[in-house]
Amino acid sequence: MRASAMTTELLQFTFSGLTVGAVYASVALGFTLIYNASHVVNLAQGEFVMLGAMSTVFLAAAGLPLPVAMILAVLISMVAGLALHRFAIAPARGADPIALIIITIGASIFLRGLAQIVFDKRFHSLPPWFGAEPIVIGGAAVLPQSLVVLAGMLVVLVGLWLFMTRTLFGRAILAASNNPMAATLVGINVPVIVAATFLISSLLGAVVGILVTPITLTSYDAGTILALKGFAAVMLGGIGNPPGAVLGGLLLGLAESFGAGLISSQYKDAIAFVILLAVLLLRPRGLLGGAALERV
Amino acid sequence: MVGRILGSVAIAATLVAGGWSGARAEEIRIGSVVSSTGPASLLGDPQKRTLEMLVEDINAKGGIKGNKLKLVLYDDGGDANAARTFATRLAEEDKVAVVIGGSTTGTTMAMAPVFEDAEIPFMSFAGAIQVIKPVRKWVFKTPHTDLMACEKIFTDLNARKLSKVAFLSGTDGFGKSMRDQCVAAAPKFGIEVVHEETYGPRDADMTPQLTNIKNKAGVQAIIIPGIGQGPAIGVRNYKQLAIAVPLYVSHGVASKEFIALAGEGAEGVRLPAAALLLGEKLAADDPQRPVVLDYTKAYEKKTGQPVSGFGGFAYDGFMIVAEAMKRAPSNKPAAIRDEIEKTKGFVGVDGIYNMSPQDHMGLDLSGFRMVEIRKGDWVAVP
Amino acid sequence: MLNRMLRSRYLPAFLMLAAMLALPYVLPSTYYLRVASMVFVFALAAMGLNLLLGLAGQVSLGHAGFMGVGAYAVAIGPTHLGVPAIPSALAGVALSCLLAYLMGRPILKLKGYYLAVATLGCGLLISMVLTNEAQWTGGPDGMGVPRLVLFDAPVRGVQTWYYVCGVALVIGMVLAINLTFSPTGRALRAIRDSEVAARVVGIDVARQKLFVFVLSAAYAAVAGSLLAFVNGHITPDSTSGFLRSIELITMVVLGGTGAVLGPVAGAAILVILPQALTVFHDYEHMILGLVMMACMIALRQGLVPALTARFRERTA
Amino acid sequence: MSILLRAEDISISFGGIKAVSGVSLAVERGEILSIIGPNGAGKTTFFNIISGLYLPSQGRVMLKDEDVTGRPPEMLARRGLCRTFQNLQVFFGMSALENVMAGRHRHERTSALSHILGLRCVGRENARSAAEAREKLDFVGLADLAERSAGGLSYGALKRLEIARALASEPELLLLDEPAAGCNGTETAQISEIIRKIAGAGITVVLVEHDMKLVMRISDRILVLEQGRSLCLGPPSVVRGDSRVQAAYLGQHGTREAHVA
Repeated sequence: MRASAMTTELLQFTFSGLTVGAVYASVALGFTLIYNASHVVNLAQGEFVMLGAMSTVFLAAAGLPLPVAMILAVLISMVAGLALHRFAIAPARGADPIALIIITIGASIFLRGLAQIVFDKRFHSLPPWFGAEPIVIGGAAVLPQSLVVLAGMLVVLVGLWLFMTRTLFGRAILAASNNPMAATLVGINVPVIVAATFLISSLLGAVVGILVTPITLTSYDAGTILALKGFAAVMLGGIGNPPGAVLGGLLLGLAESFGAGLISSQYKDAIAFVILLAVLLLRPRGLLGGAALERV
Repeated sequence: MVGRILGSVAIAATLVAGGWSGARAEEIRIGSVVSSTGPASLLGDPQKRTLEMLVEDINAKGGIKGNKLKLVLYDDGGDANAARTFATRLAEEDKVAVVIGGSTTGTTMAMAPVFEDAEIPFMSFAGAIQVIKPVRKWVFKTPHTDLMACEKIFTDLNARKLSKVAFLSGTDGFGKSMRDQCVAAAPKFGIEVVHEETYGPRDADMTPQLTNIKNKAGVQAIIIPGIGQGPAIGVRNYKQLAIAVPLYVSHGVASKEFIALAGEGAEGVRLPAAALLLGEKLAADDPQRPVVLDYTKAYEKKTGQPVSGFGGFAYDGFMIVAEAMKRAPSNKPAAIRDEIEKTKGFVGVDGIYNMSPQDHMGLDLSGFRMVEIRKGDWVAVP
Repeated sequence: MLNRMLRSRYLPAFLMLAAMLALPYVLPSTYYLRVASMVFVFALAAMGLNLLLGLAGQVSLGHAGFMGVGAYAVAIGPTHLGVPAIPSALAGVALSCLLAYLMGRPILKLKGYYLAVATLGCGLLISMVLTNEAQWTGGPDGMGVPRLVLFDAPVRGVQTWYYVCGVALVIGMVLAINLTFSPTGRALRAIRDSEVAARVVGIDVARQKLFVFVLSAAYAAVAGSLLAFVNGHITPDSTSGFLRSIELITMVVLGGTGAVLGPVAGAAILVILPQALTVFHDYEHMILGLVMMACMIALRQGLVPALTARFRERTA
Repeated sequence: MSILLRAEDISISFGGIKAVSGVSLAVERGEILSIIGPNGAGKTTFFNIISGLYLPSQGRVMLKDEDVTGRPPEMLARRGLCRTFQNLQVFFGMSALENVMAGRHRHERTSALSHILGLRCVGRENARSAAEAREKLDFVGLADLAERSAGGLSYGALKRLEIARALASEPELLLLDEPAAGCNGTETAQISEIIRKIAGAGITVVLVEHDMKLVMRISDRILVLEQGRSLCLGPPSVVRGDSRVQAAYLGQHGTREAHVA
C-alpha cells in the first residue's frame, strides 16, 4: 500500500517534470536551430514564446475565433523573428559571439517593452483544449493539456526531423551549420538559411507558447525565465545538438519537479543547477556533446 | 537643519518655477516611484494608472485649494537600487512636496531613508510591517500588514475548528514576508504549521509541492501566501490533485482576474480582502460602498481593466495625502506630513483609516473581510 | 610633464581622477552625485569582470553573486555578528574570493557557453541563498545596512560616498592597468588568444584563470560593499540577481572589452540611460533595447575601442 | 651522444581508428630530426603526444630520462620542451614583442600580487623580458617589427614569430610543426636558415615538414611515418634510397606537391 502511494507520488512528479520540461525543451530546440546555422545564442527566444501566447490572448479577446487568433499569433511571432534577423543579426554579421548575445538581450528588452505597451502587464490564460478535468493515470492526476503539450512536442520533433533530413531546404540548413564556407561554395545561400532558422525558431516558440498557456499562464515578461531555463537546457544536453536540447529540457524539468517533491521546494532551482554543474564537470560539452579534442 | 533649509529652497524654487510658467496658482509637485515594470509590475502598474487618473481628475476639478498638481512618476522596475536613485531625484531635482509610492517592501525600505533625510512625507504601498514599525516620522503606508491578513485567516480557521495548516508560500517578497508573519502569529491562535513548501514567482507547476502536502497526514487547511500567477497556478494544481481540505489564498491576489485565472479550482477558496473586492456586493449601508464603487467605475472606465487591490492602495494613499493637503495650512512638506498623521475616519477602499503619531497606517482588522469564491464571484463570509 | 602623462599607461586613471574631482563643481545637485556614485560602483564591478572577459577571455554570467556577497557582508556583519563595518567588508571580500576559488577550480575548465552557464548557475546559487536564508538576510525584501562609523563619527552624505566610490574606482583602475602590463597580464592575454600556445610556453592556464577569476570576484565584492553603504538598504535582486549579472556583462561589452575605460563607459550608459529615458515614460524599455542593439551593431568592439580607433584614424 | 627524448611504442586511436601505432623514437641531443610522411600519416598526432597535448593509449614518453607521459604541456615547458603549430597559434591581440615576452613566462619570477600592485621589481622584470624578447626577435629577423600588432604581420613573419616565442622559453628541445608550410621560396629559405642557427645554438630540433628539399638539406636524421606506423629512420641519404619509402611516400610526391601548391 505504501509502495503504491510512493509510486503514485513519483508518477505525479514525473508528469509535472515532463510538462515543464517540454516547455524548456522547445525553447532549447529554438536556441539550437539558430545556433547551428549562425552560432548566435538568441536570448530573445523566450520572447517568441511570449509573443505567440499574448497575441493569441489579445486577438481572441478582440473577437477573433480562437484558431484564427492562434494562426495570426504564430505569424506575428514569425514576423518578429524575421525582423530580429533582418535588422539586428544580419547587420552585425562577423561580430564577436558575446556582442551578438548582447544584441539579442537588447532585442528581448525591446520586445518586452513593446509587449507592455501593445498588450498589458497582467497575467492571462487560454482555455484548455480538452477541458480542465484531470485524467488519472496510475493514481497520478494529469491535465489533458499536459498531454497536448507532450504530443505537440513530439509532433514538432518529428516534423523538424523530417524537414531536416527529407527536404532539400532542411539539408541545406544542416550543411550550412556543419560548414558554412563549404555550403557557400556549393551554392547554398547561407544568410537565407540563417534567416530561415530564425523563422522556424520563432514559429516553434509561438506554437509552444500557445500550447502551454492554458497550463502556465502568460504575461508580457514571461520570456526572460524561459530563455534562462532554455539556455541551461541547451548546455545540459550539449550545444548544437537537437536531441541534446530536448533531453536537456526534459531532464531540467524533471530535476526541478523531483527536487521540489523529494528534497526542497525552496531550493529546487538550485538543485537543478547543481545537477547541471555536475553533468558539465563530468562531460564538459553536455550530455550529448561528444568528447573534447583539441585540434591544432 | 540643512534639510529644512533645502525644503524652503525647494518651495521657493517651485514658486519661481510656477511664476515663470505663467501660472498664477502654485503647482504642487507630487512624486511617485512605483514598480510599473519588472517582477512587481502586477503591483506597480495599477498603482501608476490610479495615480495618473486621480491627478488628472483633481486637476480637472480645479486642483487642491486652487493649486494644480503635477505628478512626477518614475518606474523602478522593482529594483531597490533604482528606487533609491529615483528617490534622490525626487528629493533633490524635482523638489516634490510629498511622495506617494514604493510598490514593494524592498523598494520602500531603500527609499525611506532618503525621504527621512530630506524631510518629505512618504506614503508607501508596501505590505510589510517593518515599514511603519518602528514608526518613522516621515513614512506612512496604506495596505493592511501581512500580519493582519494572517490573523484574519487564522480567525476564520478557528471559526471552522481547523488547526493544522500547510503553507505553500511564494519566494518573492510578498509571499515570504506573509509566511514569516503567519508562522510567527500561528501559536497565538492555536494554529499548528504541520508542513511547509514554497514556489518560485515564475513557477508554472506546483503539483510536486501540493502532492507532498496532500500526502502529509493531518493537514486540515492549505494557505498560499503570494501574488500574481503563483497562487492561481497553485489553486489550479490543488484542483488537479483533487485535494479535499480548504484552501486560503492571500489579499495579494485581490483582483477579479484571479478567479478567471484560477479557473474552476477557485470554487470555495477563501481569502482576506478589502472592501474594494466586493464592489456591488457590499451592503447598501456599508460606509465604504460609495468610495469603492466610485473608484471601481472610474478606474475601469479609464483603463478598461478590472480594479485590483494594489491600485486600491494607491487610491487610498493619494486620497489621504490629498485630504491632508486640503487641510494643511501650507504646501510645505512638514505641514502635509503633520496633517497626514492627523488623518481620522478617512473612508478608503481598503478600510477606514485612523492615523496617529504611533500608527502610520491607521487600519484595523475591520477593514479586512473574509471572502469566498463561489460560482466565479466573491461572496462575503459572515 | 603633461607629455609624459599623456603617454603614460595610467592616462585613463588620470582622466578618471580628474573627472571625479571636477564633477562635483559642475553637477547641480546631490542627485547627480548619487548617479555618478552608481556609475563608479558598477564600473568597479564591471572592471573586475573586464579583467576576466577582456584580459583572459573567460565569461561569467554570475558575477553579481559576488557583488551580493560583498554587499551582504557589510549588512550582516554589524547587524547579526557585531563585527564593525570595515572588517566585515574585508571579510566579505575574502569570502567572495574563497567562493570564487572553490567554484572556479572545477568550472574554469569549461569553455565558452559552457562556462557561461556554469557561472550563471553559481550566481543563481548565491542569489538563492541570499533570498531564502531570511533569518540572516531579511529575505527578498532585503535588509538595512547600518551606517558606517569611522572614528566614532557616522559616515553619511552623498558627497562622502561619491568620493569614496570614485577613489575606489581609480584605485581599481590603476591596479587593473598594472596587471595588464605585467607578466601575469601577458599570460592572461595569451590564454585569451590561444590557450594551447599559452600552455606550450609554460603558462599554467588553470592557475592563471583561477587567479583572475578570484581577483574579479574581489572587485565585485568591493563594489557590492560600496553599493550597500551608499544605499543603506539592499535586496538580493538588486545586488546579486541574474539580471544584475547580465547588466554587468552588458556594461563590459557595450563599453568595450579591450579598454580600461570601457567598463566605465558601459556603466555610465546603463546607469545614466534609464535616468535620461524617463521622459519617454512607457517607451523607455523599447528605447533602451534599441540603443543597446544599435550600439553593438555600429560599434562592435564596444564604445571606447571603436571611438578611439575612429579618433586615431582622423588624427592620423 | 645522450638521448634527450625517447618515445617508446606510442599508440593512440580516435573513434576506433589507429592514428599512431607502435611508434618509437630516440632523439639525440643536438640533432635536427625531421618527421615526414604522407597526409594523415599521424605526424602531427605524434607531435601532439610528445608535446603533452594528447594522452597516448599505449607507450610512454621519456624526456631527459624522466617519464613524462600524460604530463600537460606547461609542465613539459618547464622541463625544456617547447613547440610551434602547423596552424598559427599566435596571440593576435598583442604586439610582436609581447608575443615573445609571453614566451618568457616560465622565467619570470615576480608574484601575481606584485603585478597587481605594480611594484618596482615588476618594471625591472618587464624590462628584462623585453630585452630577451628583442634578442629573440632579432634572431629570427623581426627586430624591426617588434612594436607592431601581431594581427598586422605577414604570414611568413608570423611563422617566425612563433619560433621566436618558443625560443624565448629557452627550450632544450624545440618541436616545429610544419614551420615552412604555406611559405614562399624566400620565406622557406629564411626558415631553413633559422633552424640551422637554432641547432647551432645547441638546441635540439624535431620538425614535421612537407617541403622535401628543406628536410633533406637540414636534417641529421629523418623518421618516415605511414598510416601511423614508423616506416624507416635514418640519415637523409638512407631514407632517400629506401625502397619502401619511395613506394609509399615518394610515389605520391607529385600529388602532394600539387596539394601544397
